[in-house]
Amino acid sequence: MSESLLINLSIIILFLPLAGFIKVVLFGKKFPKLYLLEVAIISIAFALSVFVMYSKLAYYNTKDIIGAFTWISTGNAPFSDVLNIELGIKIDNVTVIMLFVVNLISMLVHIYSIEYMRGDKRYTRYFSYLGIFTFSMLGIVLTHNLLMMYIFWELVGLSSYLLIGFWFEKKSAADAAKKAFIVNRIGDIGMFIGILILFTSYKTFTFDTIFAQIAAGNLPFGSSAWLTAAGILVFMGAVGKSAQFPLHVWLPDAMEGPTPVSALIHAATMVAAGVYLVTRIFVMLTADAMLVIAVVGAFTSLIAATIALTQNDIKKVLAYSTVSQLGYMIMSLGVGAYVFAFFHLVTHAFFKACLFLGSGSVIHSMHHEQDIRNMGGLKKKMPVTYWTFLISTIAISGVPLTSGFLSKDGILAGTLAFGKLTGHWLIPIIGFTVAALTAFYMFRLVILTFHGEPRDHHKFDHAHESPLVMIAPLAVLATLSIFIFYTPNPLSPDAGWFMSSWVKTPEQVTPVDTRFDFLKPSAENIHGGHHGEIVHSVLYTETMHWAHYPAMILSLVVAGLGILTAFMFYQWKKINVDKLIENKFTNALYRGSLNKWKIDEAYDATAINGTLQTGSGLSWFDQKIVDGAVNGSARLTRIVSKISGWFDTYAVDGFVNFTAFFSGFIGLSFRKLQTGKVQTYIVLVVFSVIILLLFFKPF
Amino acid sequence: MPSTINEYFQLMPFLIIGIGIILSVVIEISSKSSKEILPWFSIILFFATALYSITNISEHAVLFGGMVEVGGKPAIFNFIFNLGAMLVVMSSIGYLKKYGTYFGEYYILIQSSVLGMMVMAGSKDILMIFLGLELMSICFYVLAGINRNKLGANEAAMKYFLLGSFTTGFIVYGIALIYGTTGTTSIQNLIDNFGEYSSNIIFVTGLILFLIGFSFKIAAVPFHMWVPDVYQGSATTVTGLMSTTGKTAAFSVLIIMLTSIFTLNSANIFKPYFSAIAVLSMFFGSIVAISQNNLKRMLAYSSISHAGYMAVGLAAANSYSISGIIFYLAAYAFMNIGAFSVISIIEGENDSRTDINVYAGLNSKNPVLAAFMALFMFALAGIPPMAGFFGKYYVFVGAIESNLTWLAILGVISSMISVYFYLRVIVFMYFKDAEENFEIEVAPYSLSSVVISGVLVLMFGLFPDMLLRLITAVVSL
Amino acid sequence: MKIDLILFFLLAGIAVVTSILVITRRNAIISAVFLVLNFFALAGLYLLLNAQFISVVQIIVYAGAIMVLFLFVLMLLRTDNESPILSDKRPLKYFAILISVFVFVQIAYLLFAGKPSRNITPDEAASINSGTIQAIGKELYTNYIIPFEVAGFLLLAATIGALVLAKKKFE
Amino acid sequence: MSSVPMEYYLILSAFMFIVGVTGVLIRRNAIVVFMCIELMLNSANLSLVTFSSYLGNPIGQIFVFFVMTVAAAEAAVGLAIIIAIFRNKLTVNIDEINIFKW
Repeated sequence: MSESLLINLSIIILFLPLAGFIKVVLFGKKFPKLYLLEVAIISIAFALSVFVMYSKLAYYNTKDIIGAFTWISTGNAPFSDVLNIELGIKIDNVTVIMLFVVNLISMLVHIYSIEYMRGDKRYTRYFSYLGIFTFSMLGIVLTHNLLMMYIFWELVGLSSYLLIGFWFEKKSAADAAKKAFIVNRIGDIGMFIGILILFTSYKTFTFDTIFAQIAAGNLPFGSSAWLTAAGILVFMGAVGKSAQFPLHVWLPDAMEGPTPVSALIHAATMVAAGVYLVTRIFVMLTADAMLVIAVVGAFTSLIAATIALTQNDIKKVLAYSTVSQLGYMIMSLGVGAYVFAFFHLVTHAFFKACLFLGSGSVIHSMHHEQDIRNMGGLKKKMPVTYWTFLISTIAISGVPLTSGFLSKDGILAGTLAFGKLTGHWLIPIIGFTVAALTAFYMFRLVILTFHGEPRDHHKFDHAHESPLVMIAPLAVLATLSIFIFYTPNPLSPDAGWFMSSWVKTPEQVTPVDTRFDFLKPSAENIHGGHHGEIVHSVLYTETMHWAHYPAMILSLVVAGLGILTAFMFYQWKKINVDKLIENKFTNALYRGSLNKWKIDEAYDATAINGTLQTGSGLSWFDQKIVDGAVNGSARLTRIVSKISGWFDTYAVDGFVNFTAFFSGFIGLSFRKLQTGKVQTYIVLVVFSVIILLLFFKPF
Repeated sequence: MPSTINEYFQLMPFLIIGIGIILSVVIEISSKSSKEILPWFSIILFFATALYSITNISEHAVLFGGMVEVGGKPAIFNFIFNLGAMLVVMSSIGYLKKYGTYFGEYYILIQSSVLGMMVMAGSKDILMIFLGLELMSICFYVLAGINRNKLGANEAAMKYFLLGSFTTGFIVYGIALIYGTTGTTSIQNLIDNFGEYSSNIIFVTGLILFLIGFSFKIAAVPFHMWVPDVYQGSATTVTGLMSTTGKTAAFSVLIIMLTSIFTLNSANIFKPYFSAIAVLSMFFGSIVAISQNNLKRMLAYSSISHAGYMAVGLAAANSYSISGIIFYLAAYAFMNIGAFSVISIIEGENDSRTDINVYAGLNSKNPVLAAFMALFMFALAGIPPMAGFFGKYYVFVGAIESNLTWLAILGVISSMISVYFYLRVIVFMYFKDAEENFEIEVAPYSLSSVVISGVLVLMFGLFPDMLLRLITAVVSL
Repeated sequence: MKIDLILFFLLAGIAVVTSILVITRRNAIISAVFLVLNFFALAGLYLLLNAQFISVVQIIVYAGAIMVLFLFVLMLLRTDNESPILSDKRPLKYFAILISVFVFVQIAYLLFAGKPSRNITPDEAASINSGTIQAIGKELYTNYIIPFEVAGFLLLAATIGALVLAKKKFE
Repeated sequence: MSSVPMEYYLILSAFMFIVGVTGVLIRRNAIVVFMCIELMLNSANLSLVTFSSYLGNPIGQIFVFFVMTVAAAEAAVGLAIIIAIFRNKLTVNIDEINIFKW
């Protein structure tokens, strides 16, 4: 069991799905049964990842294994620094656990899809897309540097584009894919700039080297503000991928993809990539950056939870619930509860995958009906789906004896401690509110779907339990939502192996004055304990202890309240929902929530419309201003009035319309000169000569 | 200084092409089947020269009394020119029949233009630059209009010719002013005494006029006007050659003339100039390309914006950004030639089928072509790990190194805009149903040109160090 | 006033007048003839500048060969007289003239401000020596042998190009 | 030669250059436009010869020699292009040659 074996195995795990992808792409048409090979390959990758995880945790528990080689070396380059770019993989405990989670869920989704996608005309291609997607995600998990992270990041974006738009004949699916890709690119700009800041300062992409440099007091451009900026900019990538406000809009739309894809993308992989990225850069986040992250996460979780309350599409509810839970994790990282964030990432991956696959099972048996208002009473028809769905719902609601309770409780305790230490009480308040909302809307979903009387008898009569290949993954995932896999004590994760020995908060590298000081080891426990083991101040540890029980009790209370309300509303019908929303105030809230607070519409009105107007503005210039400048001043006046009219119509709301105006301006100045006549071209050249000569002469 | 026979042997790349041209003329005159022989002959010539150049990169020497330079930077440029021309010739074999100009002179003109480029890249004297430029340009004028029965080709040739010779006037006038203040046309003298000269306004004006001429050749805004018209009107393979190797040659001259600046011996007085044309070209090219429906015209605007990214490197003007430009040029050459090869395969007779809606549903018609086109589009958009990404990356890092962070940021923004129209092609190929039915005849040579370009693009993207190591080793010679 | 100053002004006057006539005559053939005159005036100026070889080449190559080619093509195509030059696209043309004048002012200012003659001490003997056929020929076939070869390829390419464009039979 | 200041020649050259530029900008006949380009080249030649003569070295004159070579080559190709376009369109008016735009 040598380290190099682990490295090699990880590389094999990484490339196995890619090999499957290539085979299917090349030979898929000739051998339609090849998808079985893809399933087999991913199962092998899973088996290997179990082995790697076991060996790592058992034999190298405290050691990070790094395998790297120099990819680009500018050797004897004549500029000041020698540049070496390394590629490589880093295997620490977080990596192997993620490896396990990603491979497990990917494998289950593969198996599940065999039945779910049967009969699709691009059946084998679907499996090849799953393969390339898994490959990209494993790349993100394994990389030890920002460059590979960025490359695989883009690959994930690309392959998610293919998967979300898999049914591209549907316009909505193609649009959703495009939206996901473009929205993600917006986040990636920030990430790219952040990486560039770090790279120009440290001449390397490798995480550990960067962190070591920061720890040595070497800040980017000598200022902690730049470090904050770099942290926030890289975090922007996570905002895109993990669907945080304001870039969360792509995720609900992405439900247009096949349901197993939603399970894969939105439970364990793509969206988790953002959280994973933040855990990777966690140690270099300054206090300001962390506060930004916490606020973004909290706000996202709140806004998504409120939207989820009223959605009627089964997948939309789950989508907003995902956004909300991701906000939770991000918030948790922001308040410094690193371990619980990662813990929640793992537990959430299992129960959310189970929920998505369960909803897929329902949709499948209901012949692609997704509206929960047309469901009901499915409990009898689909017992396995129901029970697994229920267990996962209990888990996500944070009821004791489930994994969700453990991780959620930890996060809430973290926010409570954060509130006490910094005075930002709003964050724990949001945390508990969201916990209550989550319990409510998840039980609303369960009750409307499975309980009560069937509301669409025609579809209900055809409903049936799904075949074994679909319910077996559900059972596995539901089982993994039980506390016993994580800790022997169902009320406290602290005693469990996950918390006590597998994942530990890494030690911060940022300078003391840029950090929440309670997260740094204070003087007394550096002397008392072993340096490197204890990473928090005594104050923080004590506060966490203080927060533990209040958080647990409070979370139990709010979860109970949420569940109770859900039952009151939908099961026992004690409160009439329709009556409730007739009230003017509640109706406004209801409409707002149902319409997702009009965020999409706002983007449509600004960003998308602006871009469209750019295009039409340009074509307008084509048609109207061909000989504009040459035909005298009357024409010019008209143009000016048209421009000002155009300006009034389109260029008033916000930044993106400014871009439209700007490109329109360029169109006015240059594009009209592209008249096809040589002499106008030459006039421009000579005019430029004048400008240049004026500029360069010391007159 | 008498030249020895040894010096002639060191001129091997020039000799191969030069003797090749003469032999080609002989073949063309004497053989009836010259149009079958000449493409293969050209491919062999170009391949031999490319191979010779890249293997003799370390044999750096200045020959004939400071007239020609071999090895070093010129060797890398020769590699790009010859390999690019080889790929263009490969894709021409099938294309010319469709285009109606199936004759041997075409290949002789391509050889001559490559000789011109090599002279430009290897010149150590302004006179050589001038002659190389004219040799290249005259061949391009003819190649643009080689099918004289097509009005579009006529127009492209005439516009290119009038604007090209107009800027030649500027270049000569600029050279006259440079000569008047320095008393010589030697570039080495220029490099050594640049700081002293750059306080002389007549010298600066001369250099400005000279730079304007070459800004025209690299297709930078505001000297870009000829580009869309000429690229659209010329034969597709010729456009592939002009837009890649022609641009590379013009950049090689700019790099030679400004050597003194980027080796940091003298202040970068042209930083504002190059920053301005960089910003203008990047944004103008990207924005106008969005509204284009003809693929050749779209790639013309894309070529303008790429000139802008490369000009960022000239504005930065340190060794890092210059190696970045050279890398970028190599990457750009192969991805653009690849894209134009695909276009030349799809294109029908009489210049038909160059609009973007022809590409709808290409994936179902010919998945291999669609996959390669997607690869080239991703590479042009600068999405990692394709070669285009590293080109931009090195240039931008060079800009940051020279405290031009704002320029790098604008570059990143502009490349984000440009993703839109490259992605549009991919969307058409993969997510739209075919509008018209037509048979795609894929000539095997054209396809091999596409495949080789694709492999090179991927290789430069995955292992940029291979090429970059060569470039950084010679960039300050 | 010395004789060469008088000669200069005479030839310069011819050059200025003929160059303006080239761009203002509506008949292209008349323009071409004035251009030939202009080239003759330039040849005279070259002689004044002790550039005997270039002066002769100017007459033989430029005025004799290139301009004859122009006239030949003009007569072959028999294009109509242009309508008065400023009759259409007037704003553009006024603008063009304006910016041309502006560029001229700039260059003239530059020449006066930069005073290139400041750094140059004329040497009559060296000047006479450097303009002879002997001096230029020697340079051309020793130091400038490579450019000379390149020029050969240039002419070859131009010949082939002109043949392709004007003569080649298309199937 | 020495009694004529060098700047006189240079101003004359600049003037002819600008006249050439103006001609290129305002004339419609492609052949005349091309003739104006020749005028520009000639004025640049005048500058080169002036500098060469006053500096007393032959480089400028050698340059002029090559510029003439290039001009001849350009004339051959350019006139061939113009003839080709005339055959198809029966005009050499450059304003009418604009099928490609925007």
